[in-house]
Amino acid sequence: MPEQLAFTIEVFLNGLMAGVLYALVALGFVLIYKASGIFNYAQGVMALFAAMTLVGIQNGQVPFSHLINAIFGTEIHHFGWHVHSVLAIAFTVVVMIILAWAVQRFVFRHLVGQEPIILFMATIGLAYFLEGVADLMWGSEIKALDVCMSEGNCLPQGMNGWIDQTTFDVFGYGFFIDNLDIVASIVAALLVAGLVMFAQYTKQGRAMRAVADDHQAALSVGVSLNFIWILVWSLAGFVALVAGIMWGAKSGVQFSLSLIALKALPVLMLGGFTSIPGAIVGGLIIGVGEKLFEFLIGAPFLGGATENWFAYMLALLFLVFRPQGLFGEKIIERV
Amino acid sequence: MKDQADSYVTDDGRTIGPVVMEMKNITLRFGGVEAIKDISFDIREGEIRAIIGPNGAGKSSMLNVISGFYVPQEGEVWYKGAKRPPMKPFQVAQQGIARTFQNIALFEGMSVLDNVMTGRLTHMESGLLGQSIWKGKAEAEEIANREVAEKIIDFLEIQAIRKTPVARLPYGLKKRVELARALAAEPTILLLDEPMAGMNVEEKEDMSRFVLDVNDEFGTTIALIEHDMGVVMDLSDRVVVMDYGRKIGDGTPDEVRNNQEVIDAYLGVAHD
Amino acid sequence: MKMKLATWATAAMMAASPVMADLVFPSMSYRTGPFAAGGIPFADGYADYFTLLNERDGGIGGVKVSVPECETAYNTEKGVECYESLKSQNPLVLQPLSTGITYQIIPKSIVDDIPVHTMGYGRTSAKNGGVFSHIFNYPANYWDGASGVVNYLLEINNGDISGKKIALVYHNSAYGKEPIRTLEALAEKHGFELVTLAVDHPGQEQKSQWLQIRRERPDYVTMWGWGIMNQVAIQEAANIRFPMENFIGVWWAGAQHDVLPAGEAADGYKAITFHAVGDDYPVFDDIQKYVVDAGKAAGAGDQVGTVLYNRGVYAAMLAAEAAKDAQAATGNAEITGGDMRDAMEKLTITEERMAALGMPNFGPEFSVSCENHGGNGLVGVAQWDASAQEWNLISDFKQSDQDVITPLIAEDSAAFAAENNIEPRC
Amino acid sequence: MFYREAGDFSTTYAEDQQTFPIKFDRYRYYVVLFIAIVVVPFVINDYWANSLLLPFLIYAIAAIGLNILVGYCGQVSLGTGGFMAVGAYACYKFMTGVDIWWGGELLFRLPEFNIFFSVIMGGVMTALVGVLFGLPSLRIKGFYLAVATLAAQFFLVWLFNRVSWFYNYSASGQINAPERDLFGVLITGPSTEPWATYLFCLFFTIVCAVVARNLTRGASGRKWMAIRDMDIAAEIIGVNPLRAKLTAFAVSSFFVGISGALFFAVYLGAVEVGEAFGITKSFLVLFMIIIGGLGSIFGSFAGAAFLVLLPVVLKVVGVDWLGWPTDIVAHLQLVIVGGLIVMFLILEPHGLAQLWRVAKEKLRLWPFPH
Repeated sequence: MPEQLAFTIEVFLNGLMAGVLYALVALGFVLIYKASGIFNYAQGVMALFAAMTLVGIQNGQVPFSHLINAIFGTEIHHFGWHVHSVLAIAFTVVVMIILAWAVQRFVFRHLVGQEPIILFMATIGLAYFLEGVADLMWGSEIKALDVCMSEGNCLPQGMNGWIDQTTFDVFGYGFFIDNLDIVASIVAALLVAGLVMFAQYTKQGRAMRAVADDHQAALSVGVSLNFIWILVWSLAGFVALVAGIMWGAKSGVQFSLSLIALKALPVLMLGGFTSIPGAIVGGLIIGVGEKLFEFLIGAPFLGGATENWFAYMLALLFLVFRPQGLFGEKIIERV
Repeated sequence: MKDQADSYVTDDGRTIGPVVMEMKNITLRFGGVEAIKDISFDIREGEIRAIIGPNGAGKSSMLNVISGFYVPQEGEVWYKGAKRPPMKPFQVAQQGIARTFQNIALFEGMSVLDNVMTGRLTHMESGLLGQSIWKGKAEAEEIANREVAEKIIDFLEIQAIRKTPVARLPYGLKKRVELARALAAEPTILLLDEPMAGMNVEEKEDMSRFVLDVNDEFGTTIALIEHDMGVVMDLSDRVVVMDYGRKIGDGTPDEVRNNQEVIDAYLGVAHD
Repeated sequence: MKMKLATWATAAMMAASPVMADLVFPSMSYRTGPFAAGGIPFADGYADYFTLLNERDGGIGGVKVSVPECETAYNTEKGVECYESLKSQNPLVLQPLSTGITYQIIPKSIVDDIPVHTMGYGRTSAKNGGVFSHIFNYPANYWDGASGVVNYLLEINNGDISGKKIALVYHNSAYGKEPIRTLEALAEKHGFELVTLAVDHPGQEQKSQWLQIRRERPDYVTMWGWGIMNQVAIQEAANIRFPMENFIGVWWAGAQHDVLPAGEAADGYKAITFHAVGDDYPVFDDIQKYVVDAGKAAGAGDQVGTVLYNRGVYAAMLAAEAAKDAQAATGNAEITGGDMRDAMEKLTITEERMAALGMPNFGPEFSVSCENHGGNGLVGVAQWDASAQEWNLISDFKQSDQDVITPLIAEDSAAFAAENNIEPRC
Repeated sequence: MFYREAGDFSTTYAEDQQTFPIKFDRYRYYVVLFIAIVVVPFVINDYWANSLLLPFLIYAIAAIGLNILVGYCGQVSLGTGGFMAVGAYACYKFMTGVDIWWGGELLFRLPEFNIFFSVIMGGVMTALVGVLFGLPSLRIKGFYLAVATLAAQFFLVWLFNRVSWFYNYSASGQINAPERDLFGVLITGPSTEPWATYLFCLFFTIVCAVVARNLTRGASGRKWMAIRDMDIAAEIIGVNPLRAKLTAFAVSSFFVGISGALFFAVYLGAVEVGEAFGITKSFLVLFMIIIGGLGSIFGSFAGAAFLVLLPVVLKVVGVDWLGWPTDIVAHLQLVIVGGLIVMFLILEPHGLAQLWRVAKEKLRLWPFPH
């Protein structure tokens, strides 16, 4: 196999894997947008918040310890225990559900009927708020994330080389795929499957779809909008937790984790704000597109670091020619 | 039928001019659905022309074709004796065609006065630079156009609410402000999309009076869509009747009233 | 609105005015924002050393030291606000800790007569004290760092790296681009091939860069990274199974928090440094005793002995020593920024002096002069031992290649002098 | 009784259409102007100028610019940081002499522009770039457009970081404002007097505010607002949507470019594009107009003042008075800013400007509530 081709394939595969991670973040956006028409910019910060909470609970940190120490002059930092990952994840899910309730109760209940752009700006405010709360709660230093389902059965921290070796034996050229990415892909697939099952086969899921379809109609058949909104925010919180774990395992948990929202936005533009398949396919396209562009054109000819803007440019160009997005139907305007 | 180029005088003494706009064999499709099927009719200068028909007959679509918002797949629009080339809605407006909307389309974030002033936009041409400086040409133009707008406001009796944000107005007044905005453009043809929909009898009477006065005082040609048959028959000089995208009748109110197909359509005789 | 503005600004002014005649060593820290992980230990170290001086020695020359802290969040505008509010407190030396803030302060500091110490960052050509009268960047700068990396590679390759391929992974910013010119010059001199790979801020996704490294198969990779970029890069290097011992980071990519998230995989990673690592120095015992145990530590006290904490301590030590010199030179216990500047320009750090402070061989020996504000450019290399969780110095402080660096510094400082009509003092 | 408009009648349309039709407002406006132009320059010092007034004035210009686009024309932009960068780099190139290259040869070098005209050119260049990135707005709407403007943000920052022509091939990639004067008074560089930089920025702020006011009360403003409120209806009554949107982008970008130029040349003196003009800047200016009030010139000032002052006030209260650690105060600041934004949107989606209007209504009736 010619070198260049082999490398291109490798970049393609890795782009797909990166795309899965983007899609994972985009998924949270879609869930909320579909059910409530809110474009939730805070999704990235929710991932940060979830990951920080997870690590904080794992390590037995005292929440708000810095603030408490500053006000009361005490010196408390840790409870001194260590919580198992599975339990910690369960606790974090509870925290995310409480957060969903609080967001609904204290913010969006008061904004019902406002224009979408106002709701969007409210989520930006929410993002700042949550970021500050997360920092106050758990401190802003970087934390290593180490999630283990059982003893010795942890999230991979690095590639074990098995794929590289096997493909080398078969093709005479080893393909590099990070096994964390493989785990992420499997988790993402399970997550999407779970969400679909939930939406299809449970009462709450059906209610959720009804709300997404038509608020008024859903209301008139007795679906509680408030409950559904808390439900989707909780689900989005859960998705954020999963995304936070995957990204956090890569880079440690700290401030910059919230910036993954910026990676999901072009995905959403491409896939549409309301389509789950759109988020996944859009994620893959963006992942592959930006990696291939950087690899084939960006780095050799433009000096590199083109990925950030290329993803947006790709989505922008796509939208100029197809404003309804990847899976949207053609919009007929009426007056 | 009179010749297209001729004028004639109606029974009540108004002069109806020659044909100013003519639709020739218009067909409009959305995907597989034919909203308008091969319709032709004309509008004469100074007349009140009504388009009626049951729900979904394609009346609003027809108005949208006239104002350039929908582009028909087949057919031609002739305006002032020339075939109209494909153009954008704002170009149609600049040619002197103004309209109101079935579901009020006022600019909710602006005051009544500003809304009416937007109707004058096609008559204002000072550049960005001039407007930035304000003093001089831009201000003079602003004041000249304000005077026109105020005249319309007086005419429609909405002086008292001119500084009120339109979002705060009741439905009937909104309809009137929308008419004011369209009139402010001093249009050649005024298109009214159900100007009396959702109004009570009193409001309808007011609105009918305004429509007639506009036609009378400014000599504006009016094409309107209306459901209320009584109103239509009283107001209009000629009527086009549409049903399921087809034209089933065209003529004076009396002619239309006696047209068998129209009666069937309104009484709901089954279609073949 | 204007009313309010005036009221609040007055309040700010009053709060910013000096309280008593201390020796003021402001700490422009960044405990928040994207680089907080690096800012916290440095700020702790800087503050703790001065606290130690106050607690153990009663200050410097009998005068208490105060360390007002101003949060910059690594943000230039906040840095300006800090500079303006600190300026009125008669600060002795400023450590802006961010390249952006440094550039902003450089011209102002001359006008306001406040010396600025940018240790291992900032404008490299400030080494030319003739042009940059108030800027000091001893003991080493980025170009020394780049040369230090190459020197180390020469050392382990028995002096010959021609034909080798070296990749530079850098933060796509002014900071990250600093070493490129030096490395290009060195590549010509030593005949190695240089490949540069930019990573956009924040650097969470570096797949394509590391796939390129996989394709290019460089012999060595060096990194000018900062923030989360470091952790991801080390992780990705491990992923493509790039040998860690051939991966050398700059001194801002060589702290505990950079390598810890990668776990075992980071074992063997190297980073250059201009000061010692580890906590095996008498001064840390004193800090533990007088500061941490006394509950006076700036942070949680858990950072003592980490790389960036040490850097903070080292910076504080250099500042304190210059202050002592200034007191000796003026015969006055209370000194001004101008006195401090003169003393910094004559500062000499010797082995004995460091040993006397309980910090034997903590950094390189150097002396400052009007021509040379940057020290001798001695750079060492440290290596991460993942199992023991500690950094070890594996190559002692060695002289960087001044033949290459000096003309580059002359060129860049001449440009600044021309732009700002500065007549070189020496 | 503090605020009255009784007996205040307009007798001509010109009087009715002036910026402050009510006498009381007009006089207060003159008083504020008088204080700003005549009094402040005599009492100003470095801290006031560099920490509060310059950023306030400069952000006010940016906020006015963004408000024209978002508040008046309804096109949400998240590219403000990138556009400010265009202004800054254009200003830098013009003040140091633009060098034009072709095929590796230096064709010619423009003479160095005076700082005043360099700032203007910063605005002009930004307007051109703004129009370019405004083109997709014809087809892309709402959130999609907001996200699309991020393409401008990321691309522009990348471009200025990458192409060394923009920073005159300096080793560090930073741009530094050399010393420049206007009528012999230093405007840029380290040795400037606070009153000079203040007045220079104040001049631009006042001119920008007046121009923005003139545009928004006239035909252009109505076109923009029509597009904002209902773009389809606007087009049908004769507004050319492409032209209206592009003029909004052009005017908005012009202001943003001016503010970027001042931000670099007068306020900071040295910037690096990724740090100074990153996406956080885009959000910051957006917050200013949300908190201040969308579609209000006064709101732009109020929002800018609020977000410039808030961190300083919090710092003074938290660090200097309460003695809390700086990081906790910084985190609290995030919480407070975020909380305030949400609170404003819930209680008063039209921002400080609306609060001000309501307060005036109340004052007008005071002490009789009805």
